[in-house]
Amino acid sequence: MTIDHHKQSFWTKYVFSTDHKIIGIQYGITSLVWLLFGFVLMMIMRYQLAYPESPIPFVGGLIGEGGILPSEMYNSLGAMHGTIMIFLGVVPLAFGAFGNYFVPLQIGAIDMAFPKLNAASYWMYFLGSVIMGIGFFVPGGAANSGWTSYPPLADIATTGQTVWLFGMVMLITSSLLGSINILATVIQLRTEGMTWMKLPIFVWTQFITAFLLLLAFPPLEAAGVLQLMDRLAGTSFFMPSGLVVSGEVLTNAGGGSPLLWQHLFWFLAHPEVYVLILPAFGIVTEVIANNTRKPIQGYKSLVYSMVFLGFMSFVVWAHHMYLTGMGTSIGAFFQTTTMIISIPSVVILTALLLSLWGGSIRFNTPMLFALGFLPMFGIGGLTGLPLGLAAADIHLHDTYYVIGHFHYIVAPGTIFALFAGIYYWFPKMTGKRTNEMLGKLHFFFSFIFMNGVFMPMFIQGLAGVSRRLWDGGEIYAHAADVLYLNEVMSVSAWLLGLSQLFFIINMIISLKGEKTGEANPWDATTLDWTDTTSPPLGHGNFEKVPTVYCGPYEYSVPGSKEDFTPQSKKG
Amino acid sequence: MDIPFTVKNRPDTGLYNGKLGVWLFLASEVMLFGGLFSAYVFLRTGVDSWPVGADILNVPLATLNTMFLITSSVTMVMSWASLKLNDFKKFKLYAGLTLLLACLFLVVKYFEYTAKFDHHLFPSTNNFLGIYFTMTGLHVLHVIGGIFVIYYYWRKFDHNHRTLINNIFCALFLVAIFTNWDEGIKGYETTNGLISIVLLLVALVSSRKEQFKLKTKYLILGTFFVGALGIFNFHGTGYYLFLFLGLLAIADSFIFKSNTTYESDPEHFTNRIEIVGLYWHFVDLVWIFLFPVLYLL
Amino acid sequence: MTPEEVKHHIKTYVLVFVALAFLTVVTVAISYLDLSVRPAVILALIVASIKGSLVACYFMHLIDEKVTIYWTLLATVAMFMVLMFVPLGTMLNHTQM
Amino acid sequence: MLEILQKLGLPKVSASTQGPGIDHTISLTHWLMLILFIGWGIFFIYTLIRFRSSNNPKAEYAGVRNHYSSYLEVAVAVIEIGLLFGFAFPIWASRVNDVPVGPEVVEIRVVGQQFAWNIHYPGSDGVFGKTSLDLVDEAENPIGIDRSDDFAKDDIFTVNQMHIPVNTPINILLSTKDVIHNFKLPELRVSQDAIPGMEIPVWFEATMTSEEFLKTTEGTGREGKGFEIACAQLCGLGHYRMKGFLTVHNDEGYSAWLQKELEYLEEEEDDDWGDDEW
Ligand code: HEA
Ligand code: HEA
Ligand code: CUA
Ligand SMILES: [Cu+2]
Repeated sequence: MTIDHHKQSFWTKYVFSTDHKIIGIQYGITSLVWLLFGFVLMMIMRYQLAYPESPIPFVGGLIGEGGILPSEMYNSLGAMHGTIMIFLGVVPLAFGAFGNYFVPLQIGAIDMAFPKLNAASYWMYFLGSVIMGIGFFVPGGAANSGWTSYPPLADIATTGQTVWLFGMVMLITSSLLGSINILATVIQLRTEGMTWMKLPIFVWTQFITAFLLLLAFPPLEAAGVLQLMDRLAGTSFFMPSGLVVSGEVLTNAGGGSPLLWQHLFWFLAHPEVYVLILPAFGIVTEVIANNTRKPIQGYKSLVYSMVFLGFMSFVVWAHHMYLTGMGTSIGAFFQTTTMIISIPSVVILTALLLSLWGGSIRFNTPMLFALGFLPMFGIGGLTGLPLGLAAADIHLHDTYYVIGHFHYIVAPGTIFALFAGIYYWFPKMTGKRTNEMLGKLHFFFSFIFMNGVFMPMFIQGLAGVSRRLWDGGEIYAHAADVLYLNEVMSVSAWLLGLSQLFFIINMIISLKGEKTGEANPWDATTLDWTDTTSPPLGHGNFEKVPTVYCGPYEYSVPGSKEDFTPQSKKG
Repeated sequence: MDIPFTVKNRPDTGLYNGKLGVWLFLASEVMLFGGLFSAYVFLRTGVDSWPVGADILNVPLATLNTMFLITSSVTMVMSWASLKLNDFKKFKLYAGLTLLLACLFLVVKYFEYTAKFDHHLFPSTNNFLGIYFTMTGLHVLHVIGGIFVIYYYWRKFDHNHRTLINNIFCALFLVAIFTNWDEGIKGYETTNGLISIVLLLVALVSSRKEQFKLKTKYLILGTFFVGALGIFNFHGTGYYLFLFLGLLAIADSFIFKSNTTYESDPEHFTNRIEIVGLYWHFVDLVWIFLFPVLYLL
Repeated sequence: MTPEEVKHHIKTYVLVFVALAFLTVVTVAISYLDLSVRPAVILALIVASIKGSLVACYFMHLIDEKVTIYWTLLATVAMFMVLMFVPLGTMLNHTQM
Repeated sequence: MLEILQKLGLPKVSASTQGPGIDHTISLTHWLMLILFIGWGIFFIYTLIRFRSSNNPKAEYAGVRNHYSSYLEVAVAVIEIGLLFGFAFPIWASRVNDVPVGPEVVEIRVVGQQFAWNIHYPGSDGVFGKTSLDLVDEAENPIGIDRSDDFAKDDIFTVNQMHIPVNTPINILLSTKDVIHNFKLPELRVSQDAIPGMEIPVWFEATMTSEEFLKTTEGTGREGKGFEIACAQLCGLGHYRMKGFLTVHNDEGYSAWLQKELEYLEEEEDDDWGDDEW
């Protein structure tokens, strides 16, 4: 045994650890807490939407006068919900936690390429998230210009926006360190025999995600610095001259352009949405292959599609900006690229669907979440198509249709995939099993209520109801016929919240439970299951670093005794 | 168990981890400065008139600065080559030159900035100056980062040098204090200043003696804090210099532990210098574009 | 790398340094010619690109680097170009005031 | 499909010349989406049932070996190309490029601000008068019309109330005083961001008067409420209440309204004069 056994204090072992597994768990816990927090913000907002201007139960006292949510606070909760869910919740969970924990295990590496950088990345994220949280306590409340922070609104917003910008700069730096680490790890530390085409799809998705983060995030960092300059040093990068805000003529020098921010922001934020979905594809692929007991259909086409998707995601960003007055030729360019990028998604989804054919499908909790992911992502992705056609987007832009579109992808999509991942890898991380009954209840209730929250959004969106409306559209006549849906959605959201209790309770009792001692409870093939114990050993991961002989999804190989052939098995 | 390929190249990629890592980092840096260049182009094409950099900025000084950076780049690569030839003395010489040139760059930049401020030219004056200060400011941060890193590798391992550095710091402290002497002379500030000076002198003397080494660092730290009390008295630029040097002294004494990589693993050390060099050349490269774009066009 | 090779490298470094210094003078000189904006920009960028390539190729040894790094940089350069020029495209195409 | 979408919420009225084209694009796209979803969905459910482990204990290594899925993927691509070239591009080009000019075109300046729509008509001379930042006065003159300018004398200015004639090309010159807003007429399928520092033309032609529209709303939740101007871009704490009203007149109605406004303007001037005298 070559594993380090030297004594470590609690602090170096669990807090300032450089072990990728501990860091992964740190990422996981922090991001789950933020996810829950982001969700709570939204449950508060949904109360105002369902029952405008009535006092909010339970938390009303925190909110202030009469417990009614004021409109500026609605805006700030909305902006923070978006920011928290994306930058503090899903990305750190999907990329920071799962990526950190399982990429080295799946490629047979003993740790990440740069363990210290890894810890730095987590602490940077932690600090950034604390800064984001501080935003709630500054005068004027947290950032309230939407997660998109469009100037000039964001330039003239309250102090919370400055805090938001500092938080973002920290988070971006953290992501950069994390992505460098994942890239270097995958390129340099693959074990013997682990060629590119033998990598599990999960590793591929993390790899491409890391590339997206590496190249797309820095321009937002630049934009963030420019906006900070606008706010703190009085520059006017995003402000033309001659603005009159509440009767006061602004005295800034002018000459800037609000569209510059939008370009730099969406240059990140479109690739970012693929950052949200690619790891989900990866997890779902692992779970589906494992539970159909057969290889994934079209491994190569999956890989190529994902690489292509990653590449294309850099040239579609202006589909968020059709209505900024875009001309025809550049409009045509972005519409075309947007349609092109939908094709690899179709290919990926089709490959996953076809993988089910001929399988021997086990419906356990992770599989249910993975299966739930497919049609939900389907709905979300398909509703992206009308948005991608500028002509249709004229009516749908910035309505609840858009909100419905992306929530179908990120909530019953990505979040389900993340749940699938948590249930699937829980035995790996803890050596214990989760409760199937509670897991299934969690799935079915979440599935129903997710649809209850998001399906009506398409209806409201088609009616032309704008997003980010404090009164849920009550003031507008064109919303009158669909207003009743606000209550439906809100009640679903709260029930969705309650359904999460199954998850939380499940986690608590399972963590308290006995270790099962099984290393490979799902009969899986990848190295994370077959060459390590559960939970994996401390620093070092493997008793003996494995060598890889076959592809990642060799299930039910004809002529072999067992229905799975581990990657490290000769033969 | 050690992580593989931290020193040796992985056979199929031909790279060690650090080198790949730094190139990935530089890729992200390209995009960071890319965002700013993109902003520059976007803003400039969006308006009718745009000042010519040369009318506002000081081209001769910037040319001098360009020369400093280019030279520092070549000394940097020479320092790495010296290590490859196992000539440690030469390494020290070249890396030291690099540091010196980088510091000169900062000094020139400092005068450029203050000259602008004196003429009431601020980032808020117009977008040209805004982008000028943002881009060069970010570049300066990169230079400072580079100085720290190079210094980190340059100063370790040699005890005599270490003491020398401490002495230089002390001397700089004195300069910092004397530049503010006229302001700090009155009332209790004087005591403050005097305590600093006494402490510094002790530090200066003691740092020459090996056995006082440990005490030196506490003394320097103490000086810093006493001096920091004087922040309220010191105004103007000398104060910032003072603060900066104080920070450096702390960093020098505490953060940077004595490192013996070169003795134990010269190859590892050489690799690290290669990585630092790559970063440093990149900083130079950015300047090569910033210079014409901001000053000449 | 053998000592011979390193020595050879050092010669190149010195040459590159001379070229860089020379080109710096050239850029500054060009700027005093008072060309109109377009040729001035093009010339200045050409010179800067040459200088940049010299630094990248020789000081940073890109001239004989490994494929992994070439691929990384290729992707980066592609995205950099997109970032530089596509926003410009949308703006020139925007219905202006 | 259009009917289904209208049942679902899409406003039944599409009261401008571009409206039906946009609706058509939306409904065709939804056909594509529905077919894909149902097709894939049926396959999905069928597979799940047929290949459940209790029914099919031994998985098949080889999986699907035909290429139908590739053909389907190509088909999706082809349909998308069709949507692009057949609908999205031409509609977009017409919206952006075919800005109408000529004497019959009604030009209106719309200036967004937190949280109202300022509407500025050139008046009978058809030329917008000067505006100036110095004259901006939130209560009296939000966009700073310079009444001393000859062209400005007859300019009509309203807040949150827009009047237009039916079946006439309208060209809105859209700008904003402060932050980004979005000028949206949901029933006319018109929507455009107002970007600070830019004046963007938005053109359309209403095909239905407010009166006709009100008839269609009878018996629905919005009975008695006419066309609206919505703000569809977050613009601050009052974003939700930034609402204007649009009245589409027939020709006589429009002229009558114009006439009334001009008279009102003159009266007001008299008033002003009187005030000064007093
Ligand atoms: C993970 C997140 C994610 C993903 C993957 C996508 C994917 C896509 N998005 Fe989305 N999008 C967002 C997140 C995402 N988006 C967000 C957050 C916003 C709003 C931001 C804001 O303004 O705040 C947004 C907004 C947005 C807009 C701007 C709308 C507007 O503001 O007016 C547009 C326009 O083109 C668009 C298009 C698309 C397209 C064409 C895809 C395509 O890639 C989708 C391709 C997928 C498919 C075509 C599905 C294939 C399905 C099948 C084959 C059927 C399967 C069926 C069964 C299994 C039964 N999106
Ligand atoms: C990843 C991104 C993400 C996710 C997952 C979600 C999830 C949800 N979102 Fe959000 N949303 C956004 C990103 C996201 N959202 C963005 C970007 C915006 C736009 C903001 C803007 O306008 O600027 C937005 C806006 C937005 C709006 C529109 C507000 C408006 O325009 O006024 C609404 C309205 O209902 C909404 C609702 C919800 C709901 C009900 C969920 C639910 O699905 C939430 C479900 C959550 C969970 C299921 C989490 C469960 C976690 C746990 C149970 C953890 C347990 C913890 C431990 C064990 C420690 N969201
Ligand atoms: Cu104006 Cu929203
Ligand atoms: Cu997008």
